[in-house]
This record gives sequence, structure tokens and C-alpha cells, in this order.
Amino acid sequence: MPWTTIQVEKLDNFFIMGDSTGNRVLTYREALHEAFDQSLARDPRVFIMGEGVDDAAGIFGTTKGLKEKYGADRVFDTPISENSLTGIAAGAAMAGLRPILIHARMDFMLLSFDQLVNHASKWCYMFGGKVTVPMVVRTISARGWGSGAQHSQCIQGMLMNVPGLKIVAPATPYDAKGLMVSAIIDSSPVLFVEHRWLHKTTGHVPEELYSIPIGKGVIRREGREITIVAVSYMLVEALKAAEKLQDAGISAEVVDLRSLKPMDENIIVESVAKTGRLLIADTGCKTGSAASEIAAVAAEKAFHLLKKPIRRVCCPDTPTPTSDVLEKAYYPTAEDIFKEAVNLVIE
Amino acid sequence: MPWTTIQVEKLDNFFIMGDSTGNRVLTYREALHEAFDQSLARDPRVFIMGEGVDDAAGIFGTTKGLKEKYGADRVFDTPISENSLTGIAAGAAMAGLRPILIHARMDFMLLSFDQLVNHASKWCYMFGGKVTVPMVVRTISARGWGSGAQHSQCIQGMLMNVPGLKIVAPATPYDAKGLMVSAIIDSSPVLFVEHRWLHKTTGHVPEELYSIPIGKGVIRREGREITIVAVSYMLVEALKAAEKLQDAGISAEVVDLRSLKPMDENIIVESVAKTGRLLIADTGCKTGSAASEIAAVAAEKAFHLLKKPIRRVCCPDTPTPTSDVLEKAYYPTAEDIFKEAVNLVIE
Amino acid sequence: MEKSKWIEMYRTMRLIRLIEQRINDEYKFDEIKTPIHLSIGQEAVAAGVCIHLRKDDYVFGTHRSHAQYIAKGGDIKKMIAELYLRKTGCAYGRGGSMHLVDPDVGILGSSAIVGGNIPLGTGTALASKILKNDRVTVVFFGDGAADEGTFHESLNFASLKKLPVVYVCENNFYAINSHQLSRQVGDNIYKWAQNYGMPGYRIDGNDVLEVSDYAEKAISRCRNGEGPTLIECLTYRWKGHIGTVDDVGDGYRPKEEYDYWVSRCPIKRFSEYLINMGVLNSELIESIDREIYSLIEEAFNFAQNSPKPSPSELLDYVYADHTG
Amino acid sequence: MEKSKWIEMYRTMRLIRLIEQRINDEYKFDEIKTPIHLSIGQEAVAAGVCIHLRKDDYVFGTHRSHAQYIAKGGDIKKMIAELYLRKTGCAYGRGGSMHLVDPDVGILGSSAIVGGNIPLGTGTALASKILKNDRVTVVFFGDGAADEGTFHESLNFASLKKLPVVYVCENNFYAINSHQLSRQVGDNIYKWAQNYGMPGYRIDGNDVLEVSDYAEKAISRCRNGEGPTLIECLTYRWKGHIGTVDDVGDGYRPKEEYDYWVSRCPIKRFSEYLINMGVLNSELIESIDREIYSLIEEAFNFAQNSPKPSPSELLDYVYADHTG
Ligand SMILES: Cc1ncc(C[n+]2csc(CCOP(=O)(O)OP(=O)(O)O)c2C)c(N)n1
Ligand SMILES: Cc1ncc(C[n+]2csc(CCOP(=O)(O)OP(=O)(O)O)c2C)c(N)n1
Ligand SMILES: [Mg+2]
Ligand SMILES: [Mg+2]
Repeated sequence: MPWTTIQVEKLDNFFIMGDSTGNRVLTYREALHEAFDQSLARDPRVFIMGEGVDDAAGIFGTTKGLKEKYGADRVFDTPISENSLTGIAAGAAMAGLRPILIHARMDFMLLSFDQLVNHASKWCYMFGGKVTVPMVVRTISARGWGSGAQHSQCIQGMLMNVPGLKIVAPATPYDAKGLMVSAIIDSSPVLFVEHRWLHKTTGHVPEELYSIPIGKGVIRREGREITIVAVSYMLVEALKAAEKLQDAGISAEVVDLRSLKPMDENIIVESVAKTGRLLIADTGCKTGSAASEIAAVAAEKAFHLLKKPIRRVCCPDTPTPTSDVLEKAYYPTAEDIFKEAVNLVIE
Repeated sequence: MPWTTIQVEKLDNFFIMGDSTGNRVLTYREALHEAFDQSLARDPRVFIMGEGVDDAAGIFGTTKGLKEKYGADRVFDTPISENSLTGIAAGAAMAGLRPILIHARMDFMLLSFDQLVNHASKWCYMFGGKVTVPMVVRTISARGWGSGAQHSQCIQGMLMNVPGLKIVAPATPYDAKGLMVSAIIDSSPVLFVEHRWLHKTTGHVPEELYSIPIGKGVIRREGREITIVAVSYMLVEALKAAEKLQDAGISAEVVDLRSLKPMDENIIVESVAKTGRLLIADTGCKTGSAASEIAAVAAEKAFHLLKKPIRRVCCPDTPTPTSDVLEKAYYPTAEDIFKEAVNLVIE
Repeated sequence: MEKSKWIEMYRTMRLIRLIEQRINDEYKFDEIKTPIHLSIGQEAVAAGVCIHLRKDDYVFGTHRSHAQYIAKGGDIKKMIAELYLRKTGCAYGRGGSMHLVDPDVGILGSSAIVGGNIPLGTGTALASKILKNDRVTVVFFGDGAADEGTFHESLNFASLKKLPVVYVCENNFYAINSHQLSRQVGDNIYKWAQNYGMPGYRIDGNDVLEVSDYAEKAISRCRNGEGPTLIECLTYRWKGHIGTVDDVGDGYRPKEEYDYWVSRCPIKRFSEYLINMGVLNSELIESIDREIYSLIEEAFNFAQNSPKPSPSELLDYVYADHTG
Repeated sequence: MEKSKWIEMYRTMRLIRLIEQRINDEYKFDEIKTPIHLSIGQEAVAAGVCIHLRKDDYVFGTHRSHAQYIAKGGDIKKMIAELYLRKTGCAYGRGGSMHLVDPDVGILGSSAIVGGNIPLGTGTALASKILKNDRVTVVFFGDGAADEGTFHESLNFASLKKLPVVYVCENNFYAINSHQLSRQVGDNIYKWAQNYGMPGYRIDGNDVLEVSDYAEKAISRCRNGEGPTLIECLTYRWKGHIGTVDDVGDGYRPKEEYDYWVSRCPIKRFSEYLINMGVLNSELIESIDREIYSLIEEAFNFAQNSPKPSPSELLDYVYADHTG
């Protein structure tokens, strides 16, 4: 089993913003490319499929050159048929392969809920573990520059309601590589949620193959007065906000869950035990968001630790407007986190 | 405009378990049939489409005889093509009609998320209200008797993350009729979530056409020590639990939201202001459920009123097992609500 | 085809028929607490196709997949136990009649979502191609599934990649109570193959020899790397869509239509043929039936006496418990 | 067709071309803050089809729908303002280039989901049938959309119900960088019509007269209640898939292919024809262009000087604000 040789990185070795041991710097995009490259090299069962994965653009550069290196049988373009593609990947996984299916926009994944939810996610349970579906669905959400209502959705909240599906949403290059590897070696379907604004983020990334446990969060910044749990790209905004809060004399702790399902409930509870306050920043629409679920968990499990109401900082419950002015009003930023945090701490 | 003559029922006239004025008793199923019948008669723009809507079974009797009465142009069977059917209904709605699209199982709706989420729900916003999509998607979820993982899902929680979509989930015959009428006359897409176990529920239902405001909940039972917010069929279990709690000396208030989106946040906050405790009972899987959203809202808006942690009583995060034994373990009942409520109240 | 295979097909059809009749008879006792969809009348399709499959080939069925499970060699005891939702069932009681599985013989699970299994079977065929083995996949589905986009998307993909998959449409003319002609323009399912650049045939699904002939060709095409085939088998179910009720007459299927198809019983036709050919006689018929009856008896005994799953298993298998 | 219509089609094509060239030129100033997909090279399709449509007929476009919007008579000022994401835009700045709308002329909104508009247009056609009016719907989509299940599901439904809808596939051979042949088995989009029991044609999409002929027939079939038609128009986009960059050579589209299609410029061909026929001359060409340029100038001025929406509008229009 090639995978037993993988070096599983311990969370303890992990520092802020992808600051792992070593000082090799990669972008998030490069980290993903490396995860694909090394996984394809390592395991003949791994293959990549999706619309445009083999073209010159190569999904924002993340799959560039892989077809040339591993052949058109293992890295290939597909028809624009998202639902069937998902089922095809699931079927290949049932037969023992480890497909990575890519949707360049999260919106397109909505076409595939039948195969993703009714089939891939339920199969292992339905058949008592006799047939497993070790597939990765990688999906990218975007923001800004007039992407509009059909090219910018962040629907990870919706997908948390799907039993049998694991969901990861790494925010740093280090996590992007490690969690992609984990997603590939996991024998359950894993949804890999990526935000395009993270692609240019840089951080320390070891060259060797490593994996990060799915379901383990990490403290990105220690603090005493308020816990900010950030999802995906909102980590960047949260860290900026925490900096600003410090200038304002407020000590914020920033928690990066990294995985949304299973979720690291302990890290939330422990942080709230310290701070007594909880703000959750998510990239999706507020109602039914990942933030809602996190809030519900906290209201159940950390209630007596909380001194103040929970706050969700999310997009409003509207489709994404195209207008730059409306986009600006639409997307929450460090400023919004800062303001809400100040309200919570100062009263 | 035929609809202006509709008598809009005041919530004040509404009593427990569909106990409206008058004493005409109908089942939930009959109430729906009447809503369809009267709506088809009243407004030539209304039509019903879906798999099997015109057959002898008539969607559990709810559409029986309507084709014969209103013609095959207005009540018709369709190919098994859920995604396109949804878009076709949406297109007809854009052209001024008022389609009712029926999915006999909620699971089948997963095939249609592209048209429901990417299109129908977003259209009004995307085009600044210039084109509206006054359609009803009626969907039924089931429970028990070995329905299994693909014929029993309750995914209303997932759908709450969709901006632009209204969601109602009536639990009484009175509400079923009134909210179906509201859904039909509403100019936004409305998801009508129905639970098969409610079909045989009976209650008082006026003969005339009336509508119930979408977004308004109702107190089904007054109480002082704990608030139980129940979604759809869980109302029945909640009312049973409240009865039992009373025998145990605990006074429970039961809130029926009736609409999930927009949600009647005030009724929750006001009830919690009285009781200080909140338990939420939902028919779906716990994570990402409607219960999660309700809990999040309460943790934001009723935090200082709460004396105890919030509790969600939902299905566990697994696909539905087929086995009767496992089903029994899977579905929460009055007993589970009772136990959790006792824990919350007694400590 | 050797004569021993004829007898094997005959036996498979009898096995399907008699098992389903027994299920039908037992259903009223309400111990099979799950929806069932019987294939009585349609036995020739599964029997004629699966005779050409190896143990390591894959099949994917639908809500109506007892016949394929049996024909592919699925474990009968585990199947009946699954219908009884016992811990000894092929899916440990968590699947039921619509969700049969037996990976040992290439049955990777059936789907109760119409059209849902077509991409899955296309996917196992993709795996065969990537792994460069010669395992063939057969996807069985109804005429109703041809309404769904997945049918088209999958056929396109399979042909584009020349995948070793045979699409077998069991056209019994109805999806629940809805006739094909009220859902599809014309009765031309097999014709889709043409545009997808694959062979497509409409054949008599009640003639097991015809089914077998076409299936053999299609399967060997797959093994030779020549790509997919679509076979539309015209057939008819004798029972109502679901459960054990009938749905003939009175707003449902026309009595004449039903009678016509019953008169074309695939088993009767084949047994008459085999008798004519001197391959079958009343003794053999009886001995086959005897063997089958005892097998069925054993399976039902096994199932009825098996334990049910325990509530403590509820949360198992949500995720696969290993990495690999 | 009367000669005045020829000139009208010519003018429409010029209008599309010149507007898009202007958009192309302005794009670098980064005031059009939204993805654009230009139809330069494909003008004949929209022009040849829409000439036969009434104001109250419906069209549905895609991410690449400037041409259809213009040809159907959509308000140009509001279109350019929409590209500039202004409050005066056809969607008040909330749609952008991919989401154009003008209900006054039957443009009910374009979708940027591939295949997404096909069911919608089938739905407006269903409405025409139920309302027993003779409004026709035309759905424009690319070759890429034929990969999606909605294409098949919708054609089946439309034919089954004999709906007044014309499906116009603008086959420009590519979906982003993916050639049709790497996504579809063969180049046979028009042939699907046959199985769906409707007329299907493959025509030269760069010959506006041919487009017009076939569209006229298809539209009058619709008006007469004879049901849908599928027309596949072979054409080619001159610009890259998105934005204003080129995508010719070097891992992208072959230079020779590009050159061939540019040599078959639909506008050049038609203008030469019209000049030969004595219907067009350099004076008329100039006066038409002058008129168009001033219209464009006016539209861009209008757009560039229009106010942007105010942040306070963010939450408007999530729901329709009335019952009916
Ligand atoms: C996506 C989906 N839509 C609807 C159903 C409900 N349904 C169950 S069986 C069936 C009919 C299927 O007909 P067909 O494919 O011809 O198979 P048959 O039952 O005739 O064997 C339908 C519509 C479903 N299971 N899945
Ligand atoms: C469902 C979906 N999948 C993928 C995409 C990404 N995408 C945008 S345009 C496009 C190509 C469309 O090609 P075609 O339909 O031929 O239209 P053209 O751009 O050539 O006009 C793709 C794949 C999308 N918008 N929607
Ligand atoms: Mg059938
Ligand atoms: Mg194209």
C-alpha cells in the first residue's frame, strides 16, 4: 500500500498561515498542483477528470501539465454533464479507483446533487460498508468582479446537511496540500471546497507528501476576549480583523476549522471557554450556512461558556449581485468582523 | 384579478391542530385536494404537472379527479426528468402562469437543484424584479416502512441556504390548505414541504378559499417552562410530548413555525422570553438542518433570554436505514422530545 | 451456445420466477417491511444477459433488481434476508429490496433513483478502461430511465471513451402507471444508440435466446475494447408496479395488453422450445424445480430465522472506516 | 423575403458587430467589471432568426447573448449600461453581460449555466400552449449545451407536448477550450431532432439567408401548432471564449481553422451578396454605419454617465413584492 508511507503531519507542528516546518514557500495554487502531481505519481488509482482540466489554462494552473506527464487516461477533459460525471467518478471509485472530479465553479455542482447526495454520499452506509466511494469532488467558489448570481455561490452550508459526505475547506497552502492528500486517501467521498481568492495566498509547504487529519481544526491566532471561527477565505479577513482588534486593545482568538464535516467541535468549545464570545465568519449566505451549524453546535455545547450572543458574519440572504457597488455591500470583510467583534466585546 | 377576492384568514382565528372557525373536518390530504381544486377553478393561470399527477392514484389522492375536471392541459403527467421539469415550470411562470410542480418524494428534487437554485430562485433578484417566477414546488417526504436512503429524505434544511426561495411546511389540514393557497398566489417560488405522515391528520378546514401569511408561526400550545419549536410532522410528536410533559408536571409551549423561510423569528424570541429554554424538533438530519438555523437565530437573538443550552432533536447524521429496527432507532419521537425536555427543565 | 447453457438460462428464469412468487406469497404476512418491485414476466432479460458475464464483471440494477441479482449469481440467502431486513442480509438490512449488493459477484449496489445507476455503471466501465482489465459492466434500467438526462449524458460519455459497458433497457412500457408514449416521443429508445455511435438494438425481451445472442455480441465487443452497446428489450411486468397488487383494468393497464403478454410468458416459450429440441423434459423440469424449491425454502428459513440488526449499529458505515 | 428585410438583417449584423467591437475596445479601461463573451463572427444566427420574431415572442440566451438581445430588439442603451453595471442597466446592474433582460421585447433573462436556459424556453412555450396564444419561443445555446441532460429532457418534453419552440444551437465547435469532438460522439447535434420526432437541420450559420429561411419555416411551424424544431447553425467565434483575449495557436485553436472562418465572415458575405443584388451600395453602407455609430456613441455615453446602483438596493428583489 503506497499510502502507508505517507508522512502524516502532526497538528502540533503547525503554525499560523501555513507556517509549517521548513521555509519552502508556495502559493495555494502551487500547493494544490503539487498535491495532484505527487498523488498521481504515487498511486496509479488516482486520476483527475473535469471540464477543462487538461487545457492550457489547467483550472487556474492547478492541473497544468499533468496530462502531459500522466497521460490522457489519467487527466482528462469531459463533456459538460456534471450530474453524470459525478456518478461516473463514483462508479470508478466503487471499482477501486480514486477519482478527483473538478468543478471550476461551485455553482455547477448544483447540477450534480442527485449523484452526489442520493448516490455517492449514501452508498457506503446503504450497503454496510461493502462498497465504498473514495472520490474527491473539488470545487472552487469565486468572488467579485461581476461573477454574478450563477458563478459565485458558496454552498458549503447546504452540503453540511448531507450525511456521508466529508467536507474540507482549507485556507492555507499547507492545508491545501495536506487536506487534498487526505481527501484522496480517504475512502469516503470528500468535498474539497476552495475559494479562488486563496489561490494567491502563500505559505510554507514541505516538499514531501503529507496529510492533515480531516476533522481537526487549528488555532491561527491566540486570544482572550473573543473567538472568531472562520471558514475558508474568511480566515484571511478574520486575521486582518484580529490585527485591527489588537490595535483597538481587543484580544481575538482565530479558529480555522479547516474541515466542516466532521467538525472539530472541541476546538470551538475550548476557545469559547477562554473567551466567552463567539463570532463566526463564513463565505456563504447566512441562513442555512456553515456558520449556522457552528452556531447551533456552540449553542448546544458551549452555552454556559458564552457571555454574549453568538454573531454570524456572512453574506446576506440574496443571490450575488453583479454590480461592483453591490458586491462591495454584499461581501463581508475584515471591517465587518471588526465591528461586530467590538460590539460583542465592548457591549 | 380573481385573487383579490380571497379571504385572508387572520392568524388570531387560528386554534390548535387546524382548529379553525367552523367544524368541517377534513384530512390534510383532502385539504390539499380542495386547495388545488378551488385554485384551478378560480385562476386559469394555475396548472399542475408532475410524474403521475393524473393517474388513478393521484399523488396519494391529493390530485385525484382533477385532470377529469380541468382537462389534460392543466393537470398532466410528465416524463421522469425532474431538472428540466423544474425549469419548464419556471419558464411557464415567467410567462405569467402559476405552475404547481409535484415531486412525490423529496429525494427526487435533488435532481432539480440546478433549475431550482441556479435559476428559479435567483431570477427575480438577478433581473431586478422585471421577471418573476410564481411557481410552487410541492414535495413530499416520507418516513418508515423501509423507504430507505433514497426515498425518505427531509432536505428542507439544505434548502434554507437558497436565497430567493420561500419554504413552507404546514402541519395541519387548515394550514395545508391555507399555505398552499398562499404559495400559489405568491409571486416568488415557494417550496411546499409536506410530510406523508401528516396526510391522515384531520382538522377543521373552512370550505371557502383562504390564505395564511407565509412567514407567520403560531403557538400550538401555551406553556411556561420550555419552548418546543417543531418543524412539519414533528409538531405531532411535539404535541404528544407536551402532553406527557404536563403529566410530569412540566409546562411546555409548542411553536409551529409553519414557514421556514422567511421565518417568524419573533414568535421564537417571544416564547423563549417566557420559558427560557428551547428545544427544536426537526424531521431532517441534524447537521445543517432547519433546526440548526433556528438554533443559530435563537443564539443570536434570544441569547440573554435563555437559561439553558439549546437542544436539537433531529435524525442522526446518517442516511436513512431501511431496517425497521434501525428506522425505529433513527427517527426521533415524542419520547425523545420528552426526555430532552425533562433534562433541560429538571437539570 | 452449448446446451448446458440453455438449461442454465432456463434454470435462472425459473429461479427468478419461483423466488418472486414466493416473495409475492409471503408479502401479505408483513414481515418484508420494505417496498418490493417484482420482475415476474421479465425474467428472460436478466437470464439472457448474465449468462455471458463473468463473476468479476459488474452489474447495476434499479429498484426492480431481484432478477439481475439472481442471474448474476448473487447470494440468494442474503437476498431474502435483505428483504426481511435481517442482519444476515446482503446489506445487513440497511438496503432492502431496492438496494441489493454482492460485491463478490460484481453487484456493487442497486439504486432506486430512476436513471441513477446509469452513470455509476459507466463509471465502473471507465475504471476497467483505466485499469486496462477486461471487466465488463452491464447497467439494467427501465424505459422510465430513458426520460432522464443521465441516460444521454452517460451514453455520450461511454461512447466517447469507448467504455466496456452494455446498457440494457428493460422496456416494460410503463413507469408506475405512466405509459411510455405519455413520456416519450415515439418508442425509439434503442435508436439513441445510433447518434451515440454505438450499436443499438430492439429485441424481444421475452425471448431468452434472442436476448442471449445480442448480449453475447455486446459483451464480447466490450471485452475487445470496441465500446458500448445499447439493447432495448421489450418485455412486460405481470404484477403491479410495486408490492403484490395487480394494476390491470379500470384506469390502469388494459386487460388485453396484459393477457397478450402473459401468453408470451418467457419461461413457457423457452421451455416449449427446449422440449422440442429434446433438451428438456418433464423429469428435468421437476428436478430443477425441486432443487429450486429447496433452495428457496432454505433461503426463506434462513431469512426468517435470522436476527434483525441491533439499534446499536445505527451509526455504523456512514463513512468508510479506512484510508487506502 | 422583401428586400427591406435584407437590409434590416444586414443592419442587425452590423449593429451586433460594431457594438461588440466597441465593447472589445472599451474593455481594457476596466470599467466593464464583469465577464463578457463576444459573438463577433456569429452575428448571422441571431440576425437571421430574430428577423422573424414578433415583439411578444420570447427568446432565451446564454452567457454569450449580446447578439440575441440586440437582434430581438432589446434596448441598446440599457444593455450597455448593464455591462457597465449601472442603475440604468436592463437589470439595474445586478445582472451584467451574462444576464441580459428586456421583457418588453420578450427577453426574459439569459442564463450563464450551460444548458440552463433550455428548460426555461421550453416552459414559456408550454405557457403559450396552455394560454392558447401563438407566441413563439426561441432558445439559443451553444454546442456545449448539447452535452447536458437538460437538452435532451427539454426536447423530449417539447415534442411530446408539441410546443411552439425553436431550439437554435450556435455550434462554434468549442466550449471554452474544449472542442466538440472531445465532448461529443460525432458532430451530430441536429440529428437528435429526428429521434425526438421534430425537424432538425444543420445549416451554415454564417449565411444569414440560410439561417433566415430555416428559422422562418420553424417559426411558422410553431405558430401553426405543429411543434418544435431544432436548427444547428455552424459558426465560429473570432475572439477567445471570454473577455477580449485571443485564443488562437499554441495549445488553443488552430490558426488555419481561425483563418478559414474569418474568411467566411457572415457580414462580408452578405454585404457582397446585397451589393451584387443591387440592394446595397457604399452610400447605404456608410449611412447605416453612421446611424449605428451614433447609436453606439449614445449608448456608451448614456452608460458611462449613468449612476451606479446604491448599496441600499442590495436587499431588494430577493422576492417578488406582490401576490397575483
Ligand atoms: C428520479 C426519480 N424520479 C421518480 C421516481 C419514482 N419512481 C420509482 S419507479 C418509477 C418508474 C420507473 O419506471 P421504469 O424506469 O420504466 O422501471 P420499471 O419500474 O418499469 O421497471 C418512478 C417514476 C424515482 N424513483 N426516481
Ligand atoms: C453547468 C455549467 N458547467 C460549466 C460551465 C462553465 N462554462 C461556461 S461557458 C462554457 C462553454 C460553453 O460552450 P458552448 O455551450 O458551446 O457555448 P459558447 O461559449 O461556445 O458560446 C462552460 C463550460 C457553466 N457555465 N455551466
Ligand atoms: Mg418500465
Ligand atoms: Mg460553443
